[in-house]
Amino acid sequence: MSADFLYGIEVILNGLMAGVMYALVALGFVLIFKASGIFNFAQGVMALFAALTLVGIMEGQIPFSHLINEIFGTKIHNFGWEVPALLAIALTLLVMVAFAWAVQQFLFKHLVGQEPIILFMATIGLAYFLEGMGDLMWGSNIKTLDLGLPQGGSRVIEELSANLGGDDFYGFFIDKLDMVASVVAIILVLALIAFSQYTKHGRAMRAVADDHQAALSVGISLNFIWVLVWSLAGLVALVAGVMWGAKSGVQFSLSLIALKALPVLMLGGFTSIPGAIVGGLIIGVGEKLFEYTVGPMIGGATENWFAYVLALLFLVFRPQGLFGEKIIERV
Amino acid sequence: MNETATPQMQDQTLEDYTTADGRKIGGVMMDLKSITLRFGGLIAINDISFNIRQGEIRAIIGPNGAGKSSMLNVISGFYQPQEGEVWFMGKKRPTMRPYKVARQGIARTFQNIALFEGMTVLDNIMTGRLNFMKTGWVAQSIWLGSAKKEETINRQKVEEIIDFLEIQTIRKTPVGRLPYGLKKRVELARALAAEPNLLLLDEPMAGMNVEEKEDMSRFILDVNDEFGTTIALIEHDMGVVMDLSDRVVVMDYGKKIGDGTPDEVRNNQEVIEAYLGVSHD
Amino acid sequence: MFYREAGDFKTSYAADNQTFPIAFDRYRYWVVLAIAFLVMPFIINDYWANALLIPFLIYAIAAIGLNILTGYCGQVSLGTGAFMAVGAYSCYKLMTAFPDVSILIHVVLAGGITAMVGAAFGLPSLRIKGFYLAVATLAAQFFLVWLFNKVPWFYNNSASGQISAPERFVFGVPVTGANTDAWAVYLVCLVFVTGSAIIARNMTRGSMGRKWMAIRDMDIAAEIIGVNPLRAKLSAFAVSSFFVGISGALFFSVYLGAVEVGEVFGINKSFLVLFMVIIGGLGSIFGSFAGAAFIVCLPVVLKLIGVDLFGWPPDLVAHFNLIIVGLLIMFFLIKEPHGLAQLWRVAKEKLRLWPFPH
Amino acid sequence: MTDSNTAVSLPTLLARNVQRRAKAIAYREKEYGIWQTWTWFEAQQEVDALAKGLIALGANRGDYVAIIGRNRPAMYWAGIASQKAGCIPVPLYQDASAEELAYALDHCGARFVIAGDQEQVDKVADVSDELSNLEHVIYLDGRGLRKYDHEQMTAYIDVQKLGREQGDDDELAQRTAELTAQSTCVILYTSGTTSRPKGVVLSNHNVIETAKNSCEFDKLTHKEEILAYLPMAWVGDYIFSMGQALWAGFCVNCPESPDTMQSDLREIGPTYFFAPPQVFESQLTSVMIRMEDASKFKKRMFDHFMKVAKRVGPTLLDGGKVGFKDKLSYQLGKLMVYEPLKDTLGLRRIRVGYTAGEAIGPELFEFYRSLGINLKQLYGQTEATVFITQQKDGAVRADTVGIPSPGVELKIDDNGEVFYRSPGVFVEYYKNAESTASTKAQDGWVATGDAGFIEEDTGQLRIIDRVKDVGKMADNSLFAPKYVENKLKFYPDILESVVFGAERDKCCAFINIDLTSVGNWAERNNVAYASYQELSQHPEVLNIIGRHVSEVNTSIAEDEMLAGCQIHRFLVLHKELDADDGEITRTRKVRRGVIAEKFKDLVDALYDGSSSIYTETEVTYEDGRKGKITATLEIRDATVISREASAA
Repeated sequence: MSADFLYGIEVILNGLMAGVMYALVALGFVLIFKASGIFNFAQGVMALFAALTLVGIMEGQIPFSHLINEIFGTKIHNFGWEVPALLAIALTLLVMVAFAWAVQQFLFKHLVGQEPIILFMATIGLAYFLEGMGDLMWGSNIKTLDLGLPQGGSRVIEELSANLGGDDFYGFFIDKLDMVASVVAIILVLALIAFSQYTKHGRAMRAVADDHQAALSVGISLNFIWVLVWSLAGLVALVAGVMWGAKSGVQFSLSLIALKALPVLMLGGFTSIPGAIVGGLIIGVGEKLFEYTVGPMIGGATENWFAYVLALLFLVFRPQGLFGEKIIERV
Repeated sequence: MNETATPQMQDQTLEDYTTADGRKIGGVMMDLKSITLRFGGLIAINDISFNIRQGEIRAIIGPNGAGKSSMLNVISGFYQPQEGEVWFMGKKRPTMRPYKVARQGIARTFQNIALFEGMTVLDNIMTGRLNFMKTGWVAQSIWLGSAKKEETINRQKVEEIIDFLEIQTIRKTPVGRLPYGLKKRVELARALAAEPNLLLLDEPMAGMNVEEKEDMSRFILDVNDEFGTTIALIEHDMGVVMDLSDRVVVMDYGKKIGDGTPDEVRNNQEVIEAYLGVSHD
Repeated sequence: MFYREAGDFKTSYAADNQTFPIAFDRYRYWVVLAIAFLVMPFIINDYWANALLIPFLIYAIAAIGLNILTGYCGQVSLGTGAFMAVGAYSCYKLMTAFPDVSILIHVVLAGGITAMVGAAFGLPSLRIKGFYLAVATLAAQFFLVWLFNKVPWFYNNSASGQISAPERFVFGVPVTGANTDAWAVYLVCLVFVTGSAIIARNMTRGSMGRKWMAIRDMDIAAEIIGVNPLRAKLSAFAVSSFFVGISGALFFSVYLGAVEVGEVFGINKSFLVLFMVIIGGLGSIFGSFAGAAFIVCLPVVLKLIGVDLFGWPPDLVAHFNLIIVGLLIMFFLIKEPHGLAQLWRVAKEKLRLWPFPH
Repeated sequence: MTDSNTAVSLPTLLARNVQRRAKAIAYREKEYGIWQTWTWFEAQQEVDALAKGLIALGANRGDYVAIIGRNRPAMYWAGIASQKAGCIPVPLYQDASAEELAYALDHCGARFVIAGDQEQVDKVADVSDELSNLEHVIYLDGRGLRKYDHEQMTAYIDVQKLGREQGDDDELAQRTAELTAQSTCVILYTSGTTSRPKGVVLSNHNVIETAKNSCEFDKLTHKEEILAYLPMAWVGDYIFSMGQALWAGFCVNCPESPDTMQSDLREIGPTYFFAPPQVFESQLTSVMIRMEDASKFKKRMFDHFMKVAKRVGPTLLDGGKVGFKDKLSYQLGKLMVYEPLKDTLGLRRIRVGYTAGEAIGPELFEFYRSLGINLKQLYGQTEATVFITQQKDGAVRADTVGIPSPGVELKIDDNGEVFYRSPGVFVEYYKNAESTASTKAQDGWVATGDAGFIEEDTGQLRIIDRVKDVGKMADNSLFAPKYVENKLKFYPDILESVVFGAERDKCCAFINIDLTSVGNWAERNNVAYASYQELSQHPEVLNIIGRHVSEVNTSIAEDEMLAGCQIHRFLVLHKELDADDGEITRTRKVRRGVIAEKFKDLVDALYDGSSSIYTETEVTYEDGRKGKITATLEIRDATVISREASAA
């Protein structure tokens, strides 16, 4: 096999891994959108916020320490302890549940029945708020997140695959972290599917997604379900935040992964979990391949826009997305 | 079917006549031939043919889900039937988008009021005049000469309709604030503003009280009488339909089960069964 | 309370249809214009011009542009930043290619070029609706910014990858470059903002505006009454982008002077203008001004309070800025989805009915 | 310079106005959303076209032309055009029933009817078989008339077209020139509280002299704006919108429809305004109701400034002096309340405002005056071409009706009845020499039928009541029912009241609640009711009315002369008094006799001490059908201030 071809395979593999991450973020969107019709633009910032909180808790940072220092003239920064990773994750999850409740209580409860576009813009506001809040609580400097996950390229795969090609080929370079992330993401997806299929609340969640009125009439509390899906979205955000944060540090750019998830959704359809996964993979592979093949000719960095243009072109021909149903318009 | 064939329709032989109350009914204006409309596996309209004559009030009735609204949607070009032909003004109508159908002189109202909620009554009715407003964007952007003049001319027309439908007091009210009955009237005004040859009314009296229904019936008759507009309407209230219309088409489960004058339809066995709920075997 | 309308009756449709049908509003409008043109240039100073007035005027044009698309035609766009960039780069290319032509003409032409680009990116709007479209406009945002970064022709192969405005004059007074006076820049922006507002008002009051609003309120019904949806939407994209392009051109040429595209015209700029439109009020020209004023003033006020009064570090204040903007957006969407313009309308209505409550 | 000596007829006045101010606005009408305007020149073109059309249709000198419809410029032109064509215009009440119309049309023998719309045409068509003289109907609004038999019907514009195309200019000029000051200008049918309507014949001299005098009295110029909304058949509207408008040359504005009168009033903002007390009353009621929903702050502010206004407003308006602090308060109130309030009501620009027709409640009168509106009273009659007395600026009081108008002589006879003689005194009652003779003496003195006296120090006339209505009670004390009724009607909750007590030992009253006001109260207090009748008998409503009656008693008791008129017992009627049932006139005057007759059982119950009464009443519905309603009415006692107590 030629080296070019094999490098191409490597690109595809890496694309698949990236795609899994996209799918993970997109999943958070789908969960909320299905249950409440809200297109949650803040999903990315939620991931950032979750990662910041996790790091803060682990390092024993005092929240709002900057602000407190400025107001009271103190110089406090740390509690002086460190929290073990698992406990910190549990605490962060609690924070995300509390956040989910607050969002429902103070924001969307007052926006029931509004147009989708209004809800969408509200989440943009939410994103700004959360971004400012995260910075205010934990400071805006770049933080490293060390959960002890394996890092660096996988030797095993590199050596095993080196024999596939000729002298020019040194084996596939695949980041161990990406592999872990993919596994975690796949587990999470399976868990979510299991949750929605086999638990009482999961079924209630699906009922709400199908028909609000009917769900109400059989005694499901919409409020509870919405807090639940926002909490789940918080969980997904936390996982995404941890993975991306571990890879490239916890910083503002993390919130931009949300923007990456958008074309995934357009491709996969806003309401379909399989759609989110397939869409994520297509985008992941597509943008890596495009960058590998066409990128060098037009100056590179095409990942910035490729996903969008692909989604845009796709939508023009199939407005309902890959898995969406054909819309019959009525008057 | 042969598109180039001369419009030799059986109905062309129908003679013009004058109704008891002095309205002139002319030849066929719209001819629907073997229309079939499907949504996936569902057949909404099954091989239906009927025509609408110049100047008449034509009613389409039938139980819920009979396909009446779909029929109106076919006429207004919103749905494209899979089979059949639509002939309008003696010409076969090719597949065209709804806005082009509108420009041919077909206006309509909607079962669930489709007004522009963010605009005033006046602006809503003015939208009915859009096809008469041709000023280019340059003239509009500086609002001189033709744009201003055009606005005034069309406003005059709209004001006549406002006067006709007696909605002067709500002229500048945002439609969102209006009660249901008035919204229906504003919607009729918007359709009238387009000066249509054929006016389609989808349940113009649904949800109205007796007084509002009387008003609306009077307006429909007045429109037909004063402007000579041909009207096709869907309505559930049998009394109203029988009073208003010259001819009635009865639909049930996507099929035509009756067609004729109100008296003929009233005595049609199949129609009686459909309305009395006798099972379809 | 201040309105006196008895005897203020209309005898023609032109009078009935004018922008300010109430005499009191009309006088106020002329007073504001007179102050803006005849008083402000004499009392303006560099700090206020650069911190408040000029960004306010330029953002107001952008907000008017986005308001036409989103507020009047109902098509949400997240690509405003990129369209501003198109305006800025067009202006730069024109300025360097035709140094003898007036900068004012270049700005208008830059708007025209942006209009064409905007219309091209508006094409998908026929098939894509709602926030699908909003997301699709992100394609424009990212693609265009990438394009201006990667293709050297756009920045005349300059080493820094930036574009910087050469010195240009209007009636012999420098308005771009290093030696500008605040009042001159201010007047240039004021002329454009006034013109934009008048043109926008004219377009939205006539058949074009009604088509847009019909599409916004109920696109299916609009098509059935005879509105060609593609033409209506594309015209909205074009007109909207025209104003956004002018705003971008001014932002670059007379305000900043030098621009790095990713930094100045990134996605955050798109959001900023969107916020102005939401807070100011969708579907209102006045709202565009109010929203621009609000968003421009907020950080300045916060800085005054936070940095100058409390002595906090600027980054802390910046965090508060984010939080407050976010909260305000949510607050407005909950309490008054039609923004400051609606508050203004309600207040005016109250004053007109005074002392009655309704 | 043309004056009343050469201006012999309304058409000559029109010609004069065209000559003086051809391009000034003469008429406006709100139609199609804007105020359509006509200059004097254009108005004359319209009038001439119609006049020529009438002649072409066969109108002869001396023919009667009935005009029925709401106030529209074209209808006013119809009046002038009829005169130009040598005919006599007869405006009739548009809300008259077909029978009432038939009587008037038959009585004057109209050959032509100019009708406003389908409704009027239908009424005329209904009775046309009985009218041998009627030949042609001309209609203004053709809506719904397309299918009518047009053999004897023509559209107004078609008549004008006929006139423009085939009209004989010379003939028209000839006929117009034949008009003299003594020729008949108009015949106006009085509404007739007691008997059949009488046709009052007014000459050109009557109308023009009166218009001239009254314009000079109030310095009315061509710059005034008036809103023509009162019935065209009423003499007041004829004088204001025809006589004075043509004399002074000011603009007549016609509302879009009766429903939009209030908003049209606001748009026009007239400078010269007339309204009967009922209009002011219902406006005040709506002000009070609207203020009920205001925020606490606003309501307190409103109440505060209204108090200030009540204290100093009238004084300021009459040019009196008040303290600096009060002056300041009033100025502040002007900014905060009075001016905006007047503006919203459309009364801000009023320079001269009049009320007449009936005595106005003093509180009601003062309310408007205290806002700074120059509202005055006048006293008049159809037979006098309106003006008998009127109030001069700065000498305005609620309880008088002013000094004799220019050219009017007054005298009071032994019974207290007021007589007058003036240039406006009518020519005769048409085809009714008997009534003419009993009303108008040979020497020109006319009996008003009202009792009153002239105050010695001010020279102002004070009207007590109709001569036949001012009675004596059993103990010979004065009984002035209208005085008491007006006091009651000042309460927004009370729409109408009828007081009984002539030749009896005490007074009792019927009350009509005001559905708008009481309904609003019910809504605010969550009181459910299914009908007018149920609401009217609600115990809480009766309590409220009872309190009002007691307050009125307290106020009456202050005047020793009238203390006997206090209301001892009252009931709230289960139906609104209605002109269709003949209980009130079309101008909303109570027909006391009819009511006493019709509700005899109720009156008896008031006096026999029973606490409730079951009754059946015949009513006429809007469509003319008749029906019966039954009810059990509660009779309440009211608190009465005893004479000893008030004397003490």
